[in-house]
Amino acid sequence: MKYITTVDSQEFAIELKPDNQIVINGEHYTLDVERMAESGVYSLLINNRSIQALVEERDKQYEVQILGEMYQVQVQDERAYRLAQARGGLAESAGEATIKSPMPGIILKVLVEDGQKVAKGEKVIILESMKMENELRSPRDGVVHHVSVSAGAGVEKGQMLVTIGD
Amino acid sequence: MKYITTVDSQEFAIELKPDNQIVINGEHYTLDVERMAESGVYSLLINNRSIQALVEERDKQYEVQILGEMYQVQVQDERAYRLAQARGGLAESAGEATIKSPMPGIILKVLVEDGQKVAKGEKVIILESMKMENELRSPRDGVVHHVSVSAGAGVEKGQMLVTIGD
Amino acid sequence: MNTDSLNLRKFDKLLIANRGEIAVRIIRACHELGIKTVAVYSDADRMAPHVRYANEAYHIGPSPARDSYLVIEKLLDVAQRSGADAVHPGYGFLAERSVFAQACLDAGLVFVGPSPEAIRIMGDKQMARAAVMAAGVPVVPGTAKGLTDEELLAAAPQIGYPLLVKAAAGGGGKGMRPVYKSIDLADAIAGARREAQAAFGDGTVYLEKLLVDARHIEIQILADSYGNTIYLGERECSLQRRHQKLIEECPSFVVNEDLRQRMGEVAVAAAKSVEYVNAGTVEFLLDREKNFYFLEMNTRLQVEHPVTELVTGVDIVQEQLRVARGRRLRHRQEQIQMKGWAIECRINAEDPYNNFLPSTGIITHSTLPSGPGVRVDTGVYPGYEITPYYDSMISKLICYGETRGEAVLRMRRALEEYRIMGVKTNIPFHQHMMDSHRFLLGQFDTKFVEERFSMEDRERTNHLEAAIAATLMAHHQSQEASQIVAPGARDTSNWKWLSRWERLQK
Amino acid sequence: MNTDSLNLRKFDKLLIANRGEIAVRIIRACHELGIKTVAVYSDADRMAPHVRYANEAYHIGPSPARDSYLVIEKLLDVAQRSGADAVHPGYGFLAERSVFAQACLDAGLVFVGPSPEAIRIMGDKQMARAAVMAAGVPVVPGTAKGLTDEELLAAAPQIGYPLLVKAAAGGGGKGMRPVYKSIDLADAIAGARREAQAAFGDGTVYLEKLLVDARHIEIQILADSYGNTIYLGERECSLQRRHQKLIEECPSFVVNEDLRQRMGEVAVAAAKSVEYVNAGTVEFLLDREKNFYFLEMNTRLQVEHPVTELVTGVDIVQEQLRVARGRRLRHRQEQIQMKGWAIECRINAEDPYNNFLPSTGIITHSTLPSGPGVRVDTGVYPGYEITPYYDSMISKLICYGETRGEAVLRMRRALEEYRIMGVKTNIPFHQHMMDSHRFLLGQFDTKFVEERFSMEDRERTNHLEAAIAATLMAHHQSQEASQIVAPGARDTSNWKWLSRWERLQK
Repeated sequence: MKYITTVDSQEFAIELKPDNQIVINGEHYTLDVERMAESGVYSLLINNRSIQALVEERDKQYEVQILGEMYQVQVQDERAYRLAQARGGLAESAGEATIKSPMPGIILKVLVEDGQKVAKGEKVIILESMKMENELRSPRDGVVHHVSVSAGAGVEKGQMLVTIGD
Repeated sequence: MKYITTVDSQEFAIELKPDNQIVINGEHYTLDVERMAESGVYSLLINNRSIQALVEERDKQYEVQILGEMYQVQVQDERAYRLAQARGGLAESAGEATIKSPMPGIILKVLVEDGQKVAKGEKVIILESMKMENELRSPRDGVVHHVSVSAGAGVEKGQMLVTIGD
Repeated sequence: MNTDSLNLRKFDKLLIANRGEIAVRIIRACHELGIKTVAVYSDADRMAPHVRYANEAYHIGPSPARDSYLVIEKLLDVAQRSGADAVHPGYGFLAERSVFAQACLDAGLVFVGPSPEAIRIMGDKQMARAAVMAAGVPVVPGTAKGLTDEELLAAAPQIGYPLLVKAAAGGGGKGMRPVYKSIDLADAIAGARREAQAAFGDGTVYLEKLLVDARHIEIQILADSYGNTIYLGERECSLQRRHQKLIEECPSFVVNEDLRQRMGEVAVAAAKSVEYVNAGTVEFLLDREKNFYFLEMNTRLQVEHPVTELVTGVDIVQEQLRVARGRRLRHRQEQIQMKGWAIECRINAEDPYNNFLPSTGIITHSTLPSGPGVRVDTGVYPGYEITPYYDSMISKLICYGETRGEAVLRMRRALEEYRIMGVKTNIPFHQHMMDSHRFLLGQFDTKFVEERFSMEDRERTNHLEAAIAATLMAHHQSQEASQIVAPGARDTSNWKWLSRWERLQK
Repeated sequence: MNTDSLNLRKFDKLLIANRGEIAVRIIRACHELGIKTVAVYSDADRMAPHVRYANEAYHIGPSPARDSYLVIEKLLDVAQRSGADAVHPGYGFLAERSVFAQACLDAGLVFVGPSPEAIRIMGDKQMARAAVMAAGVPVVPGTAKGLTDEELLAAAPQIGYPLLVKAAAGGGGKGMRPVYKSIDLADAIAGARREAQAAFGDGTVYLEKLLVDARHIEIQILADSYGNTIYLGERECSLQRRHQKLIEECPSFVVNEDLRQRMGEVAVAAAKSVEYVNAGTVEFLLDREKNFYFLEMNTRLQVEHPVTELVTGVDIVQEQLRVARGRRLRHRQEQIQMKGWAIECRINAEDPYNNFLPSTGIITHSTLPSGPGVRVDTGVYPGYEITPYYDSMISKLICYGETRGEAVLRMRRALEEYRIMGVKTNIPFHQHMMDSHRFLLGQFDTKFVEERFSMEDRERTNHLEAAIAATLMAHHQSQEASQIVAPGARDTSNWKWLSRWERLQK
């Protein structure tokens, strides 16, 4: 079985073969894998190199923790990948990006307005929560399509705050 | 619902009542209980006294661990208890007691023979396992009905070794 | 000011007016001393470890702290119902509210902390300044409070620039403005007054010299009710972000024995200026020339007390309890020896790669590091939900070594072992700091994290391995889904399923 | 005997020829020192922590140790395939087999331990006795080995009764007979010869004075390859059952500074008699009059090394690795300071209420104690199966305090916090010991556990609470079973189900 797996912006073509063989971007490895019952702990021996990984599925992605670092991973089988490519790629959606509230809190400041141009990383909203002021930033370059909240509003986790498009 | 619950040789009549009330051997308590998902950890607040217990079911008994100590508990609902009483009681079975091997190992010595009288706590078998010599003792007073193994034999966990009856 | 004599007597049952790791810490000390413990909990905390570890536990209301942990009457009511005869406030919440200490005393309870009067004086920046100045403690040059705008503008040249405009009632950076040129001062005063008025209902501000490249060094003190006050060395707490400490050490890289003694003696003088009893911390700013200035005194147990415990061998919480029971300190100053080095990393639920945004959610997995030289103080567990009600600290990871180098290397090892899933944590931040050249050389000040440290130059190296692990899980899921159609072929072992994938592929 | 010079050089990758907690301990030290680690595993250990924590891992065969961990060729093969340039043997298995040390040297590997010659001498009781006697070390009065029955009978009166007949090749109490009267001696010699012949293929025996009320006190030593040898104080290991140590302390209740120094210097002399390099332990018997006698030298890391680490602050495993890399010891004797008190309880899978019968099974739940002064060294995890292949030790729980009393109270607290399900453990034994008057007063010797300590007088106090917890679980199960009939009514929350029982009852 072949998979196209994306970690950060790196793509890996991974093929699982018989007899503990795995081919990654054309390179062959011998892989021994065990999983601990119910805890999500994987022990990989990749050509005898030992890697312990915690894996959980969340929002159709996989969160993988290795040596303290968390990796966000997308896995597609070959067919799904080709279909997605034909539709214009996986990550580069032509649609709008949405900034949602990562936690319940109170909007302290809204720093943008409808129609305003924003750069990736630019501050958009200041949210007070957990006794802290938290800066929410634009995930992409673009234009503010819609601001759904105003300063002083209480918001729930996951509530849509601002949409940014082309 | 009423239960008769036995811990070691102590019997408790336990009745679960509405509104967090519980009656134990006629005494009323207020009980708040929570369980942790999947780990078997119970937090009891018995008249605000906090007790943490781990509970697992094993061989139709419950093993309960509290503050380092393990308790073996039998729970019967009232009806099952009356039926068992009518049949001659729960623990005091009239049948044979069986000494099984608690682990794989090798029989070093058999210290009894068929027909021999034994006292509760008397050594019956010496089993070598885990680099140790382990003494298996009679769980009751009685007479050896059958010795199923001899010195030098390898045995599996749970294998029947000796039966003791009246 | 002799409320102390009322405040000291043997007690056998202690109410802990707190939650989280510090409540657990206090319960452990109590159980080691044979003192019964009473926990309180809000709706969110029914299954919290402090509830499960205490001898008794009482519900005190909804999750927001203002409706539970901050309601003095509820706490006193629980003390009365449970028969507790003493109260430990922990840190945060009511720990530095003199009204709470007073209410405990009025209810006949021992308060494990200083007198209400000492809390009140040290809780007011201006009163605290006046008290310690009278005791000969150096303070950062600045003005009195309550001056008019005109008086402040007139006083500024004597202090010199850069300077800070600070709210008298302030905290957490609110109502604070740095000013680098005299021309900006009037605006800064006006802005700080507005902010202070909004945040604290009190627009009083004052001026203070802004120390450049300063370190935050604090002295742990212990005082009994017989006039004995000792210091337990210093803590280096310069690594902060938005005035939140992130990493603390004992001892400090820049404090030698002579400076330690001088700062220690000044800290003791500061404590004595308010007839301080119990554990406390005197915070100083230390400038490049090794001049130190009183910042404030925290009249309570400090989050970072464990680093001092590991290096001095003194159990500070047990000492607090002993002192509150009317005992004398177990140590004289000359018996306090510093040995080795300890570092504490605060593990928070926040994303270091995304501007340290707090991360809420349920902790699905937690494996603590262990082994030699590693201590973890935590109040969470698998199944615990990080809510917005309380702070985002998951635990304190403390590592000890014979030398600073050994402690750092051990901390790296422990950070690698620590496994938490369900929320993002700042573990990568700590790993990056432990790898940082400037941290290793001890070259940092209170501005280092915010101004000269970035996660962007961190190289993550296990993308390939992460890809493999996730792919195997995805593969397993799809195999399992297809096997539901033919359940007879299903693998019955929970353990071996993945090593079977190659057979499924044939 | 200058193989040492071959045996010392910088290495970067270490093979750990062991498993369990000690393999994890060594891996942690290596990672702290920047040394890459290679683990080996049998069938039973694929998921063991030492496999998951190491940088590389290699399968070496079936679960029985004789087919895996004891097969020298397999270990050397893994060293060669992995490019490891050093081997740490841990304790047990091949740690004290001079042929293994020699094989490592012959293969060009650094062996983290003493020379094969030192292992060989100290591994033979009679040769060891001769070597240390020549260095002026007091030994238990006794005969040479290889004497005839007649010679033994003739020598007995000089030694005096009671005495022990011991097998020259013995260990673990096999081939050992106490004799209290001369009339029993001939029989005892014959019996011991038979047993020794059967167990070790060697019927050689000798006589030794039997010390009454003796304590087992051992001295930790460290030696580098430049002739520097130091001692790190003593360990009290008298609490044993069937020659298995159960509880160890550092320091000992009965050793004062003068005795410590005398024993330490003798231990150093014993080590120097075989040009010892690396960490080692010299075991002594200490009688009531504070006379001490050499028992044996363990030429390896000891299970109970952590208590010494906590009290001296020295990381013994890191020192082993540094010394093996050809470095000098980091400490001179006068720099070693003992501070505080540490106690280790070995947590074993055995039933203290049923004659300490080993308990096999899968560990279904494990929560380690943590917080101040608590260290746990373990190699197990939830899902780990206690098999008959290896020993029954689950972990070592080590507690530190400023005083012995504080360490004991902390151990009680930690034992209460430790939660293991799936197998029975000896935690109640340790709890009972920590409560025991004689233990608290330090009044015990090597016979105390077997002869004067019983679990029968232990009172268990939580029957009522256990009954409630089990009843609630049973009730829930029956409710759940009945709800399967009406799944629409089923509770969807994993958390609140039990607090709902009262409604189900209405």
